[in-house]
Amino acid sequence: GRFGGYGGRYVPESLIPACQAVADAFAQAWADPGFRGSLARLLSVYAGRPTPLTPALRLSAELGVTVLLKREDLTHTGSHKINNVMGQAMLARRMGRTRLIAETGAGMHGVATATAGALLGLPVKVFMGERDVERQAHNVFRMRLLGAEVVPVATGSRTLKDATSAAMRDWVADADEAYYCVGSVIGPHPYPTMVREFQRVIGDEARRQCATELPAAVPDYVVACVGGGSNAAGTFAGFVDTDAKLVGVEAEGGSGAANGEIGVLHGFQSLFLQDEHGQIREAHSIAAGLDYPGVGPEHAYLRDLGRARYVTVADAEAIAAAVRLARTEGIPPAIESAHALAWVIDAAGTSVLPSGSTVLVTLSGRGDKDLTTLMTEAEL
Amino acid sequence: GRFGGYGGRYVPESLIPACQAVADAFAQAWADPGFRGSLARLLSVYAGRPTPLTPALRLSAELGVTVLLKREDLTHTGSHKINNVMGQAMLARRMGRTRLIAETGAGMHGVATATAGALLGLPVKVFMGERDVERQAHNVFRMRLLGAEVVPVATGSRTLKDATSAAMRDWVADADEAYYCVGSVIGPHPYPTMVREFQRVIGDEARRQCATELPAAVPDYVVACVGGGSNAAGTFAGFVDTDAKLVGVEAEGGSGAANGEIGVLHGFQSLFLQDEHGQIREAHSIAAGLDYPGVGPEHAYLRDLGRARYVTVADAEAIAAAVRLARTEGIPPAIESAHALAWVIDAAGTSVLPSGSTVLVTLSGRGDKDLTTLMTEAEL
Amino acid sequence: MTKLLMPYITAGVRPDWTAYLTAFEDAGADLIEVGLPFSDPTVDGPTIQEASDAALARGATPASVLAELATISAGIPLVASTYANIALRPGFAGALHAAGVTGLIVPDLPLDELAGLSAAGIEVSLLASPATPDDRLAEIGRRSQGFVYAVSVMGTTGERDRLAPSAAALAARVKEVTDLPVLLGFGISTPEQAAEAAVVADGVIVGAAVMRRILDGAGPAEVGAFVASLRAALSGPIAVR
Amino acid sequence: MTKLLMPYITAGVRPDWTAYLTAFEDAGADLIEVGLPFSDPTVDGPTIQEASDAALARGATPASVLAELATISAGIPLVASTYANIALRPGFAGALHAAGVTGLIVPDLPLDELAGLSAAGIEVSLLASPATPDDRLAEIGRRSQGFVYAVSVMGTTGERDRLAPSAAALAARVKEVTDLPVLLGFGISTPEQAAEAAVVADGVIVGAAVMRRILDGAGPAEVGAFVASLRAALSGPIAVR
Repeated sequence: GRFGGYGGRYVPESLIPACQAVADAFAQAWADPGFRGSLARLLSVYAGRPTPLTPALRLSAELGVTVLLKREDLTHTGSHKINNVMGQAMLARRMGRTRLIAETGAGMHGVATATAGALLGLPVKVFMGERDVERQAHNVFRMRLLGAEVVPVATGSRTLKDATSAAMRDWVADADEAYYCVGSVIGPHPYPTMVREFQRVIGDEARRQCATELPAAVPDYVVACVGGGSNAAGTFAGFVDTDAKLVGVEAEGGSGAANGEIGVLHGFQSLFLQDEHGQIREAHSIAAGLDYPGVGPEHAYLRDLGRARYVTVADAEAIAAAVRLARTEGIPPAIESAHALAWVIDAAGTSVLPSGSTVLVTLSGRGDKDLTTLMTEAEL
Repeated sequence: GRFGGYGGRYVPESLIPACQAVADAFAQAWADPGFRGSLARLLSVYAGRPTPLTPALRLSAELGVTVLLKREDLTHTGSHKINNVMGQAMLARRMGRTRLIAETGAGMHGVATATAGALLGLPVKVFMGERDVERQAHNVFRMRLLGAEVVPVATGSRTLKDATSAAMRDWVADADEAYYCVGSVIGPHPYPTMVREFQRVIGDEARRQCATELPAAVPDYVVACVGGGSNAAGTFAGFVDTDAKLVGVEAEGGSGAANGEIGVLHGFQSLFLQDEHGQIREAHSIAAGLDYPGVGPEHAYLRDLGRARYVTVADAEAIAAAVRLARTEGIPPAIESAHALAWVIDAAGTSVLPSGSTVLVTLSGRGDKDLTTLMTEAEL
Repeated sequence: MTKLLMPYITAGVRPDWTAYLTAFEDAGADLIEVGLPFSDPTVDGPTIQEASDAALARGATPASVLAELATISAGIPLVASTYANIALRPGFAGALHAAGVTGLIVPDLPLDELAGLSAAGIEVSLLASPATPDDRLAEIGRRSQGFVYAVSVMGTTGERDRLAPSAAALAARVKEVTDLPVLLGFGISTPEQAAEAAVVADGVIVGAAVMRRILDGAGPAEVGAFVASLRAALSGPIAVR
Repeated sequence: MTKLLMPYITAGVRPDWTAYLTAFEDAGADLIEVGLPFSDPTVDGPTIQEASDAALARGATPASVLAELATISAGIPLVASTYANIALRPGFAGALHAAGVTGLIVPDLPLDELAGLSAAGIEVSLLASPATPDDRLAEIGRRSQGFVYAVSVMGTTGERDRLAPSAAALAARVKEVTDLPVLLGFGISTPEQAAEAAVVADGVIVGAAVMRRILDGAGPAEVGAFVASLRAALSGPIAVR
């Protein structure tokens, strides 16, 4: 349950058995070819895997680096969240749990969980910060249409961290029946490991696709945005044993990995934005999915090891990158994913990302949910 | 250029050479393995093909028929329109045309054309009825984000048929430079044939997938919604040589195939809703993409031959079907596609669609664009 | 040979629309194009779209306007124009005959689809466009009846500031393939343009410029005066006889 | 043995918060739990969340409230409670000592993660829950200091209508594995519930019911009276000695 000094299981005693049950069930399921086969089939026939690797030809020509996009935006529900949720929902069913709990920021994990719940016939309760409910009305509608109950959380900063706290409170009150479907590589053990394993399909596919697409088989750079960090963890998992340079891109206002200090929240030890008294700071990002003050423990560990680098991007750069990808490649990315692109756009041609490099960028989701934000902020 | 008594090329003399140029270029391109290979690669690495065939397990159990969903909702841009647009945009580039014109109803074809234009660096002008601009604001935003110019059309019923007229007017004024990217199996020859050929990837894929998925290799029924009829034409193309019963489902208020009379509009002869004086009637459907008073000429021909059957579904049934699919399978379909499902739901277990049948339903698009409509109309 | 003038009117655009026909005749028109309104006038620009919508909104139907037409006795030929969806309906030619119409223009019924039209005894005039290739133009010349409608510009009907440069070239090309009069239409809005057109063609068709005035409220006398000014321009010193 | 009463207060919730400690002591409390406010109190229900937010909004910090605590001299043990993120910070134990605090509760620092805590000289009390399996409960009994905090119910802190049925069973199980006092907490809101709890446990912890009163504006005397009523219930005829 540890990644170097990070991770662990910092939960109330009441949840220890529930966490242990998840850990045991996951270990068993993940070793079971039957489970893995069923999951792989579901991801294929239902969720649209494998997702393409798209060469961004016009953008590449403009930047002088070869940009390959891993298209998680094309999965069912429109983001990589479905990979994890399908795995956990199947695990919940295998464990005999009767309902799903989830927290959500941008709403994508909530939509994915609502989707999995509908597919498997499990009722879903999604906790979402009030501010996110307001700015992601589209996804709130989607969850309700899918039959999920959306619970607005009015405490604290009314965003993802508060939704996560609320979800944990709901879980502790019904740990025997409810399965808590964590949306990122955060939370108590085994969640960070389990979610990475469910998301590594991104990196494993991309690795195979790069082998076909690139003369060098492996890209020089592998770039992904990092909120909690699940799409990055899944992407990095496919390349951690190569020479590819791994780059995690955080929102300037949600830069746990780049600017956080060690701490404990939501059941795990990692890097968190906090004040000098140990109070967790509110994150501030235009990207609801990056609006989290911490980062998954494995990212903290990869940072300490020097295996991955974590950088930040400002809101305005992300917006410009989203518009640019829409207009050069016809792909409006999620504002979260646009952060990863913005770093590539900014760094291309510098010593940090020299001309001629090959770069894999994970497009974690599609921009539909962010249209209003983009149209307003980009002044189109 | 004829399907029995339907089809043809009823355009102003000024457009005859432009139509002929498209016909010649298409014939040449379609016979060129290089073109077809490039298109197939683009559909794969960019647009997310092949799309899955998803068994709708819970819905099937409820209905007593085996429902398989062809998932065009998972393509890039979220509907089958991309298949056609990629083909036509590549053709336009091959022809040396410098800009794209399109008409759009629900906005999906407009978004797809805007996407292809961005990808290939061709400016795009999209004509859209004012009423559709209002009810599909989401897609208007998407087109603008992609850099396309959206031209609201204030004439006539301010819907798809008027947008189509406006697009034709724009084309005739600039036929040498502009390529008119028709969005359905309508328009003057070669469009109905060409669009069907670009869309037959749906049916061809589904045919292969059914062969794996179904003991009988071919489904008993093949069902698709019909506005102009491109997703149906593409789907049917894969099964027209089998014993599968083909069913096209129209909106009750846009039932050209089911209730139309022979006539000429937008360059082709087919079945159109019209009054006793020969004036074309306004279509009325909650589904902007089905809000067209005519039907592609090949559908008219298939109807006359008895090879396909055309039925209608009311708005309320379609809404109920959309909600039902969202809640049983976690898939909110486009309200257009929901018409096809609604017929299946209604007919299942009757002599029209006996229990135990296997049914392929093409999900032509995803429901995100219809969320507001669904939430309002379904009173969720 | 005198240059021909064919003003256009959308049938049914106003209750008194037939009064304009008399005024046109009195003003020296040689023929009159009578547009039968259609719900989806794809070849027409904004002015004639507006006129069509106005006529349809008044309840005009092809049958009703043809019946009205039958009540007047024009001293010059009447040429109906409408869209294929109307023209291809059974009984259409008979209705034209009954109304005293002798000619027909169907802008969305090109050569290729002409076989579908039953119009015995009606002269069907074909359109030629600047984009029409030579061989096709020759066939249009052979198969057109009454006159050839030379579309002066790529585009829809409607007023334009100047006569398109393509007009003269087209008129010359059409004249080479037919002995029928060649009338230029689309975008001829002023007496000056009419005169200019008459240099190269056998006459002009003026639609939107007439309809703009009618839609703006001009009565038969006022619009008749405009037609008379066109007539004068066609017969004036600029015109080459 | 007398039943133990440990009322709770969120440090810094009001400017005069330390006055409540004196009132609790005067009302017969045996220990006082002093909650150090944390930004994300995941184990707490709405009442203590509200109290934490109020304290933080007033600018309370762990250091500032501990400094205030150092200014009073309590005649009974003070037990700090806070979350792991605060408790694991360097120098935390020293700050507790300096404030005269002798005990510590960290609800999100279970047995498994206890090794990370440096709290020499501070008695760290562990929590046991109805879901805790026997072997783990035994270890909690061995490693807890001062007392064992038996969580009466699965859920967060907060007032409840009745004592959960799970409470008695848990108290009995905990008593089997330790000689330390077993205090029941979570959801004990009334003197009746306190008395009921005292039948099976060695004492009670009352948090939300106290804080609700303070948040509603009750002063030290009024809340002291409530604590006295709890004291009376614990010492009354229902209690089994």
